Amino acid sequence: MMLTEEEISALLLSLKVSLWCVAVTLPPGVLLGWVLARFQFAGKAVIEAVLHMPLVLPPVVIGYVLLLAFGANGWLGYWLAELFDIRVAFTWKGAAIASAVMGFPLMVRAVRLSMSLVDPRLELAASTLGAGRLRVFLTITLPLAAPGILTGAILSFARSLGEFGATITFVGNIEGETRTLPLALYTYTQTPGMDEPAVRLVLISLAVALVALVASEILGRRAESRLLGE
Amino acid sequence: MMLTEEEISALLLSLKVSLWCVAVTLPPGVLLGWVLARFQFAGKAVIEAVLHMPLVLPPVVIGYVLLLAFGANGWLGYWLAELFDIRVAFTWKGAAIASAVMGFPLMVRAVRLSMSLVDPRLELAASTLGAGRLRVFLTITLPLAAPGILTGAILSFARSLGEFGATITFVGNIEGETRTLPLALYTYTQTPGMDEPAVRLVLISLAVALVALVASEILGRRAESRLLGE
Amino acid sequence: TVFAAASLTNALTDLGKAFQSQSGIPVKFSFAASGALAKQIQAGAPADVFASADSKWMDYLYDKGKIDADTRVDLLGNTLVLVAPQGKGFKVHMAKGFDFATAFSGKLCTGVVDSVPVGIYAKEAMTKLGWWDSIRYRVVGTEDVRAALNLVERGECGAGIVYETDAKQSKKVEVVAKFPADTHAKIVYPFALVKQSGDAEKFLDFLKTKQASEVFLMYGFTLQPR
Amino acid sequence: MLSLDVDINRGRFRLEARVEFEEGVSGLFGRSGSGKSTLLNVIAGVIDPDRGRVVLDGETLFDSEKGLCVPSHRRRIGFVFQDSQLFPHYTVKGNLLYGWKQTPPRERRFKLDDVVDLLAIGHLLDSHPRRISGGEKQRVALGRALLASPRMLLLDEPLAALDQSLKEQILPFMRRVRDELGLPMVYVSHSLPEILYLTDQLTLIAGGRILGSGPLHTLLDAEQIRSEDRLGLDNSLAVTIESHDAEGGCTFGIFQGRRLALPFRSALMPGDRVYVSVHRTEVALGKSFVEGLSIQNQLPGRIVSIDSAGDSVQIVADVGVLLRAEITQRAYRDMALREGDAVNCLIKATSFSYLTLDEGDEKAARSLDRSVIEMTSQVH
Amino acid sequence: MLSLDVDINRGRFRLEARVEFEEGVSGLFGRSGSGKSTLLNVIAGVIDPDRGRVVLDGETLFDSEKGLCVPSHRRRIGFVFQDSQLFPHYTVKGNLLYGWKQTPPRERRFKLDDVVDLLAIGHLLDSHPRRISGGEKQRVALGRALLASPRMLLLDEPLAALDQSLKEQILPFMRRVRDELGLPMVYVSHSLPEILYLTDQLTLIAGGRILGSGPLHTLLDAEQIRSEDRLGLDNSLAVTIESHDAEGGCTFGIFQGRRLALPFRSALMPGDRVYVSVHRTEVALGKSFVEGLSIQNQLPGRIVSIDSAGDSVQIVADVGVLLRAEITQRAYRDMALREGDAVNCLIKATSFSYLTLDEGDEKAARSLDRSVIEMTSQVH
Ligand SMILES: Nc1ncnc2c1ncn2[C@@H]1O[C@H](COP(=O)(O)OP(=O)(O)OP(=O)(O)O)[C@@H](O)[C@H]1O
Ligand SMILES: Nc1ncnc2c1ncn2[C@@H]1O[C@H](COP(=O)(O)OP(=O)(O)OP(=O)(O)O)[C@@H](O)[C@H]1O
Ligand SMILES: [Mg+2]
Ligand SMILES: [Mg+2]
Repeated sequence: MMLTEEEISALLLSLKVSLWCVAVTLPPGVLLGWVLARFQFAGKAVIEAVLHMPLVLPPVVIGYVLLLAFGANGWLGYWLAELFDIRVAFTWKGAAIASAVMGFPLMVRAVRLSMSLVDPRLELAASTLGAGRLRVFLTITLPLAAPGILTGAILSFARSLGEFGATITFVGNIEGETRTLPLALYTYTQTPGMDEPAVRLVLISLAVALVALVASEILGRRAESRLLGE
Repeated sequence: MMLTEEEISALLLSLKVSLWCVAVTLPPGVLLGWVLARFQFAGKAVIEAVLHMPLVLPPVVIGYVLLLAFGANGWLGYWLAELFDIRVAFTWKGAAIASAVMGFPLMVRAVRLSMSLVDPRLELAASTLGAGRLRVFLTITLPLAAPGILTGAILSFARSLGEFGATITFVGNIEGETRTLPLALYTYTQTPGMDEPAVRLVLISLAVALVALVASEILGRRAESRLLGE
Repeated sequence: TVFAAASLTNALTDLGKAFQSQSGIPVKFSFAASGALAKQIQAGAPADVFASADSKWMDYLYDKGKIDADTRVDLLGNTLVLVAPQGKGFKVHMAKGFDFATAFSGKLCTGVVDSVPVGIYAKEAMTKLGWWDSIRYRVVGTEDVRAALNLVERGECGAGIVYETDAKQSKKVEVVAKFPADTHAKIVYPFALVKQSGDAEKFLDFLKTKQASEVFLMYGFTLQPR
Repeated sequence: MLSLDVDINRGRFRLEARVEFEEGVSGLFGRSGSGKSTLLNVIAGVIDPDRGRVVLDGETLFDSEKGLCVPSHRRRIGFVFQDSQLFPHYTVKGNLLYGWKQTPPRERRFKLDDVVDLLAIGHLLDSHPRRISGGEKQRVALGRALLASPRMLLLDEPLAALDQSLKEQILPFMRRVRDELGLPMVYVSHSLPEILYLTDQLTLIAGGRILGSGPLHTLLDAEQIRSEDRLGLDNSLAVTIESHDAEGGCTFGIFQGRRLALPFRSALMPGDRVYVSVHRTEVALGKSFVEGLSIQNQLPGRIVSIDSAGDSVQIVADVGVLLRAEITQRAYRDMALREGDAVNCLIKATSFSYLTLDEGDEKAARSLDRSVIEMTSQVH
Repeated sequence: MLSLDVDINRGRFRLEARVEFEEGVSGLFGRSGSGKSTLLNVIAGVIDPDRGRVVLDGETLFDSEKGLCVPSHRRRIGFVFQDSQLFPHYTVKGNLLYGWKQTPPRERRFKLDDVVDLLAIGHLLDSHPRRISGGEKQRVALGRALLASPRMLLLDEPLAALDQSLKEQILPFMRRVRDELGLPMVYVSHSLPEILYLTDQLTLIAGGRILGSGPLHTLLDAEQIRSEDRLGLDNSLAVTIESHDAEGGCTFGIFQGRRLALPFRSALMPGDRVYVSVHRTEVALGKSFVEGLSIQNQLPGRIVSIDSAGDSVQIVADVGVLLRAEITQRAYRDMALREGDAVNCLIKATSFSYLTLDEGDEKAARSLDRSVIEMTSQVH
């Protein structure tokens, strides 16, 4: 199956966006997952609610909210543009942000789940061996939560591959810039008789997902075997 | 804040759909999560890929696929209608199916994650006490994976609350039948000057999510405290 | 059940209520993108009336034999306009050779130019006017007209191409110019019965009444001469 | 009763076990890492061997050739894991009752209350397994296995984390279980006295191989067992019970035609053959028979070897068997002992420990326990 | 050195501990569930008490009034957990080196190779902690704590899962650590001999309260300690070392003006005051002084009480202190002993165990170990 130029461009863009999305959400996702797993504090419910917003609200609404925040007139957008000269609206960066926001709750929940299952006594054991908080986190908590982090990453990656609503609302469908696989796919589905190229795009998406899944499976089995021995 | 009749209808519908969605996906989700966590077999990657399809492909595509399968001419739809006289297309049942499909990968991954972290030695211990496979699963594996099942349920619930693309494509946007909160929200956004009711719907969604999250948090803390002791 | 393009939401909702109170026949609507609706009908949806935002999806169903061709009627029309954020209007000359690309700064918002009707019309018009190549990579495709309009309202885009109906409803945009009718295919909203049913036919007839026309006009649609 | 012939590879470690466990209690004894837990795991069906057969009471539980493997839950073999493996989502009571609930009522052989009392865990019933002490965990694990009323019990160092008085409470109970229910057990412990309290049937394991199996004395006599793998027991005598002197607190036995005063054990019947052992430091030497001593046994013999290494002198005297005595250099010098000299070996009746233990009344069991615990001295 | 005054509530259980641990090794002894592990947790900073103070070497580690709490990683207190708590995602080697890597090189006091050799875990270095045996885990946990070069070591039943020969290998090493590095330790064990091998400073705990603390003999004399909470030790004598008889394998001590032959211990200096104990079953009685025996010590005294309960007779003789002897009913009858009678208490030199142990050479330590292990018999 030869890919057309358009398909290649959408594929590459999707990959770029998805990988960035995972890369960008990983650190804060892990941190927040840890905080939510380990601490009880006032206002936790509010954080939770905000965190789950991208799931609970339709993607278009999230895209709109992003637009309000990151648009040229949005305070975050203004601030980014002023300070770093980064423009996210209508660029692939914006698409990455949209994906990141949509995938974030998945990432956090997965991380949180596995962090909450890490035995705190192992962390205490590490601290009696002289490891400070950060070191305990990096050498004990994090590796023990690896399966969850991996799950979070793959969920966020997959979600990002399929992200449509927030992306199109936030950054639109600009050829070569923000037309990711789902956006390209959308175009086809909205045109009568374009079923064949649509199916091709579906297959491409699935192929990407398959590769990612197999990779994560291998990593995951390695992580698990580290935990359980061989 | 008084709710209008329309809002109440959308809210109730959304709740019905979401709760059904969780109820329907829970058993197969738990089962599949367990299978994926515990067994290695040929074709696992294929199952994984299919499982993640709803994440990887844009919701509209999934909705379309569902339409093809469950529509009056679809084989599944035909079969359901013939055998059980159940019609899902363009009914709230269809909306529940759409949500269920979209939330399924989240459910399965969460369950799988926590199942893979259940210590198999405890299962073995149970079996030396005379518990058969099923009993071990029900009394050991399942309760120990409770945090993951809960996470899966809440993710699937939240995803269902926000499901838009697959639903509108599969079952349309029919007031009182399939117009869930996100679809009602969409309807408003299609109407100029309806920002205020749209915001009200957003708030309603968030309120529902908050209640669900707080409930899950309480359940989750109880589950965790059962595992870790108080 | 009436399957109607999302852009008809408010007009049809009002008319549905009016019809229901007059005839006592309940009307249900399903508003979504025309394409989605067409595919649903194709898949056997329980639709009685289909109101599409363009001819293409009506043709699609016609080809598949899913509509009652005799009842098809282009009930409404619309006009394509160029808008800009309120107070950010610019001069434009609707003619070949006009350097459209430098006339405004920022992006141009419209529906996705390959699929969303408004985008298709916009692309056609700009191509006719010879503007397309220079503007192509500044075009932001949106899911529907409302999203495009919204972007212009918020000043994210320097300009937008939308329907007049929508532009009229917004106080935050100003219409810079109307595209001449000859720059693009006629913008029509074809209606048709999906299957024969007395009640549906009555509703379709009701939409053709003067009372209905007034409502359509109020929401900014133009009436297609019949 | 239970016969094993299994091979299993676990990474570096290879278990090749061919052994028969007889009815009753079998002790499994070996160094750390020798494969004791692995062997129990195989018996319980928790891990499957790579090759071989496991047959319990004529029922084949595992047979690699026939591709047969009875799953562990149908083996009804109770297992007290070394690391207790309590279920964290049940309370202590829930753990105790886990197997109990799955046992048909008529097959239940223990009552919750009894087991709880015995193990002194009544105050813990509602506690969470993560919130109890190490020794408490071990007790709950033992109770849980018992309450499942298994047809066989595998005990992997079940009392290692317990204090002496708890051991003294639980061991006699285990003996009652052995006798009254006839429950076969395989008992792993690093404490030989603990094992010997329950049985003299021992299996020695080292490096994944069975060195020997059988009554203690056959192991002691077995030549192929290297001394480092020996139990460190010396001076064990085969004695035939002659009579009792209940008031005198003595049981008399005949050893090589000579009468020995032994600790009183009413359960022994005249004619019974038992093994008694005495530690070498508790053997004193006299030049000739001495009157007016509380020491009841004076065994005449002849010195066969003298090894004066270090502070103490190891003297082996032939009194029918070879008896080892350890005395100080000074005593050795004072007495001017020489190989071939005639000596009297002085042994207090209470210095003897029975290796073959039989049921006695509670009181006897207690004091027996004492004598068993004394035997620690002979293990090293 | 380490002073604690803490209260902590853990559900049903309440620990109220006020205790000072002196320099060197302190033994912590108490029944299962008495609060030993909890106390160690408080010292290590793994759990915080509800109230109180913990002061180590003048440094306040915890003070509820001042709101002060030094986090555990800055206390540098090594902790060998009862359930080892190995990191499952590191190999054995990774576990061993975890603390080591975080120790500045100049502060490191152990070498990996040495510790690995000592603990005989060389073949396990690349193994996964879940795939090693129970005793192997315990050894790795001990090694890990040592390699972190702590300034104090808390040991929670560190040798419970080990066989005798490993104990005999590790205990002398722990003693070297104590002496050469002067590393203070709190040592929990249910085996008193194990503790006494390292120290005679004991702390008794029961039901979350400290019953007493100090050298063993002060605990033995303390009247407020109920007998069930006593260590079960009897017959301990305070002896002043007089001289050595190296060839004779004896050390002589003066007890109440009388010369006693004791096991040889070269490290003891004339003038040292030590405690020796002898188990009551190893005390024989004679009517008068007997010649020609390998038994070196004959202490004349007078019978103060006779208790003939069961098979054996407990006789207490006053030889300066009260000495308990256990003899059979028969011996008792034969000798016709009566309260007030004069008796000679016969005790082999090798029957004495030192309660206060000092460093000796490796060999001595070994044999000491033996004598220490013998003491198990005195604990119950
Ligand atoms: N799950 C496992 N996988 C691979 N090797 C293992 C596993 N468990 C234990 N071993 C190795 O097998 C050998 C025997 O282990 P086993 O647990 O049977 O010893 P053990 O006799 O019970 O020792 P201990 O007295 O210390 O408990 C050890 O060398 C150990 O390292
Ligand atoms: N995490 C905990 N939360 C609440 N109570 C606990 C916890 N851990 C232990 N306990 C209880 O506190 C008491 C003391 O426990 P601790 O572990 O200190 O005993 P221990 O002296 O170490 O006993 P062992 O010799 O059995 O290890 C026990 O009754 C136990 O049930
Ligand atoms: Mg073991
Ligand atoms: Mg403890």
